[in-house]
Amino acid sequence: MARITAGVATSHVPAIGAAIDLGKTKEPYWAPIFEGYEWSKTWIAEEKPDVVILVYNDHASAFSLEMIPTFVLGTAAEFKPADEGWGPRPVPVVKNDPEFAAHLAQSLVLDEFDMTLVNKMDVDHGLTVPMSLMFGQPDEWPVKVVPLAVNVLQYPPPTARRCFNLGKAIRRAVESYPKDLKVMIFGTGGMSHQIHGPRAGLINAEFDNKFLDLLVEDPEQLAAKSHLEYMRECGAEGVELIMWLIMRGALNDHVTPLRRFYHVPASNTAVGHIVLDNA
Amino acid sequence: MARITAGVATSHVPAIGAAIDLGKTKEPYWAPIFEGYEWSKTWIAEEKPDVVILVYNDHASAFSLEMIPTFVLGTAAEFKPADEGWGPRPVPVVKNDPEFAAHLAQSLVLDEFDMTLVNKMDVDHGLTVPMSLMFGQPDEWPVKVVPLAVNVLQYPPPTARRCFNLGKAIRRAVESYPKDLKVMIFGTGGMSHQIHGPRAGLINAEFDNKFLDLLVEDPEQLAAKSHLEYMRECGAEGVELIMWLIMRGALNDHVTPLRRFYHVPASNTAVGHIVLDNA
Amino acid sequence: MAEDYDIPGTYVFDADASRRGFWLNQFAMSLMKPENRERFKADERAYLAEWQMTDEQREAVIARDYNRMLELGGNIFFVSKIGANDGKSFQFLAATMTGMTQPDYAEMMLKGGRSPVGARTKEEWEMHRG
Amino acid sequence: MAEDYDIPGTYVFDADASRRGFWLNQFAMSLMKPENRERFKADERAYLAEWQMTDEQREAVIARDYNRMLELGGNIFFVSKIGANDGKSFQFLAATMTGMTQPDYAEMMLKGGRSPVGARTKEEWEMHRG
Ligand SMILES: [Fe+3]
Ligand SMILES: [Fe+3]
Repeated sequence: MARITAGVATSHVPAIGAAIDLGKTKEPYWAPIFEGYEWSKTWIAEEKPDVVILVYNDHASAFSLEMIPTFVLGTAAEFKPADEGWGPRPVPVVKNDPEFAAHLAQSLVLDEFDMTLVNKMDVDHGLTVPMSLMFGQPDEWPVKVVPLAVNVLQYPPPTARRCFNLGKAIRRAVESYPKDLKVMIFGTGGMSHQIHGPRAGLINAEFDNKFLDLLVEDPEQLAAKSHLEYMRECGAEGVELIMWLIMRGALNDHVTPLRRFYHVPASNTAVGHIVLDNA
Repeated sequence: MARITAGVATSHVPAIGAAIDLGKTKEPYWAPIFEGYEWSKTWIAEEKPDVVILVYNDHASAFSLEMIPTFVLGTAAEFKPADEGWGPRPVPVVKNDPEFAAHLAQSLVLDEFDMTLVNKMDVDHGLTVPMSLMFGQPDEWPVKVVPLAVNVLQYPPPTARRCFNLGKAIRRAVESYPKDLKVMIFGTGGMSHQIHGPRAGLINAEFDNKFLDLLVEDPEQLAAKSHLEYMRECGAEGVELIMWLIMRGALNDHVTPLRRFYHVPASNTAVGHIVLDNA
Repeated sequence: MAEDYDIPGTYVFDADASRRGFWLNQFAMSLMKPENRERFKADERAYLAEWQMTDEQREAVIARDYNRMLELGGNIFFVSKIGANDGKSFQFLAATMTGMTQPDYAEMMLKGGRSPVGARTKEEWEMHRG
Repeated sequence: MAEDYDIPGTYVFDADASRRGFWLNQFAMSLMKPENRERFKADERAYLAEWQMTDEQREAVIARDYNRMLELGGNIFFVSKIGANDGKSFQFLAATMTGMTQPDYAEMMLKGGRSPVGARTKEEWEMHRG
C-alpha cells in the first residue's frame, strides 16, 4: 500500500531560483536562506521518497486567462520547465508516475473533487524552485513528481477549507493505491507577500509564525479563515498559503515538526519552510 | 433578484443538428422528432427567458486530451459554433451575459465547486443542437447563454450526486444575483445510447422512461445511482444523463412537468425531452 | 492498472486508456483541420509516423479496425473523426463495431435498438451469444 | 459589478477585473515569446493596436503606469512581463507601485518589510497616511 510519510512546506520565490541558477547562493543576501534548507536537503536525500505530490500555482506561465482551472492534476509522463520570459530554468525535466497520477485523478473525482486533468503542461518556478531547494542541482530529479496546480491568481481561489479537505481526499486516494510507494506531499507558495499596488512589500512575521504554529497543532483554525483575512494579514499574494493546507490535510491529525525555518526577505517576500513527519 | 423559472432537458444528438441544417425536418424519419419539440418552442417563445444556463458536454471539439476539466463555466462574451470536421453549424454565435457568468463563477467556487473558467471556447453540437430544438433557426439567439460543460468523455465523470449538488449550488448562485433576471437551465445529452464497441445500439426505453418519472418525482434516487449502473442500463454514452441532474438540482423539490416526449431512434440514440415548471 | 468494468462489449475510456491512447486520440483530433486531412489522405503511413503512436495503434488505424483502436486506448469521439474523414456516417462506424451490416444495424435501431436484456453483464452476454 | 474589498492599496483580481483586463493581460502574456518582444520593442503603439484593449489600457502600458494597469483589470503576474521585457527587476516594479524609490523600497524590505499595522483596512490606511 502507498503511504504518505511526510509533508514539506516551502515558499517558491522566483528570485531564489534565479540565485541558484546564477550561482549566487553564497552571497551574503542569499546565504542565510540556503543555509535554512541544508538540514532538509540532507534529510530528504536519506528518506528517498518515491513520489512527491507537489502542490503549487502557475504564475501566468502554463495558463493564460483563456482557461482558469481551480485544481489541476498533472497526468502526463513528464513536464518541461516553463520559459517564463528569460528561457527555461536549467533544471531537469520533471518525470511523473503516470499510473499513480491516473489513480489519484480517478479517486479524487469519485470523491467529488472537480479536478482538471492535464496531459500537457510546462511547470514554472512555483514547482521548480521547491525542487531545487529540496534536491539541489542534480542532472535528474531523484524522485517522481505529480504536479497539483491551484488557482490563486484570479479571485476567488478555492477556500482554505476546500484545500484542507482536498488534502484529506488525497490521503484517501494514496492509501487506496495497491502498490508500495513512499509518497511525500509538498505545499508551496507564501509566506507573507504582496507584490502589487501601493501596499506592496507587506510582511507580517507575527501572522506567518502563528500560521506555522497552527499548521502543526491546529490546522482546523487555518482552514476556517477567509480569503479576506489571508489577503489582509499577509498580503494579497500571501493567499498562496492555502496551498499549505492541502499538504497538511493529507497528513495525520498529529504530526511531528522536524525542521522549521523563517526568513525575511527574499526579494519582496517572507520565506517559510517546515518539514512534518507523518509517522 | 434573479430566479430560475424553468428547467428543460433534451438530448443533443448531432444528427438532429444535421437534419435541421440540411432542411430534412419534414422527412418521415425526422418529422416525429421535430413535432415532439413544437409545443416547447411555442412555450419558450412566450416565456422569453433572459438567460439560459446550458449544461452540456464537449465531444472532442473544444477540448482535446491535453486538458480534461470536470466542470467548465464559460465566462467569455461570446462563443462561436465549433468546426466539428465539416465546417461550423450555420447557427448564430452564442452571446453570454458575462457579468452574470462572473457572478456564478465566483459564487460556485466559494461554494466549494472546483470550476474551470473559460474565456475562449468554441461550442459544439452538445450546446447548439438544444438551442436549435428550442429556438429554431433565428438570425440571432433570442437569449443569452452561460455554457456549463461537463466531462463525460473520460471516466470518471463527476458522480450523479455531485451533479445534483452542483445544481443546488447554481440555484444559490442565481438567487444571490441582485439583478432581476429570468433564468432557465437546460440539461442536455442522453437518453439511452451506446455508440461504440460490440454493444453499440443499446436502447433501454424502460430505464429512460423510469428516469423521466424519477426526474420529476424523486431525483434523489437518480443522484444515488453509480456510473456503472448508468453505463450498464442505458449505454456507455448514456451516462450523459448525469447532466440532467444538474438541471434538476437547480429547481424546487416539487416541480410541474409541462411537456414530456420520448422517441427512438435518432441515429443511434433515444431522444428524450422534458420541460419542468419551477413556479 | 487496467480496471475491469463488468459491462460487455464496451471499452470504458478511463485514465489508464487515456494515457495509453493519448497520441492515437490526438492524431484523430488533428483530422479536424483540412490541411491535416489532406496530408493524411495523401499518405496515411507517412502522416501516422509523425505521431508518437505504437505500431499496433497505427495498424489499427490503417485497417480501420475501430474496436481494436478502442482496445488500444482510442476514444470513440476522437477516433470517429477518422471515419468522418473517410466520408463514412456514424451509423456505419457503429454497425462495423457490432459486426453487423449497416442495413441490419439500421433496422435494429428502427425497431427500438439493441435490448439491454442479455447485455448487462459479461456473463449474460457470453451466455446470450452462446 | 465591481465588488469592494476592504484591503487598502490592493487591486483584487476577481472575475470582474479578469473580464475587463482580458486583452491587456493576454497582450502582456504574449511578451513571453521573443518574436513578440521584438515587435513590441520596435513599435509599441503598433503592437498594442493589434490587441482589443481600451485606449486607457494602451496609454497605461505606454506610460508604464502599473497601478493604472491594475486598476484597468491588469493582473500583476501578467503585466509584470512588460517590466521584465524592459529589463526591470520585479523589485523595481514593486517600488514603483508603492511610490517609493527602489533603494528606499529595498531598505524597507531588508528591515522586515512593510508593517501590517495601519495597512489592514482602508480606514486605517487613510488615517495612517493622513
Ligand atoms: Fe507563487
Ligand atoms: Fe453528447
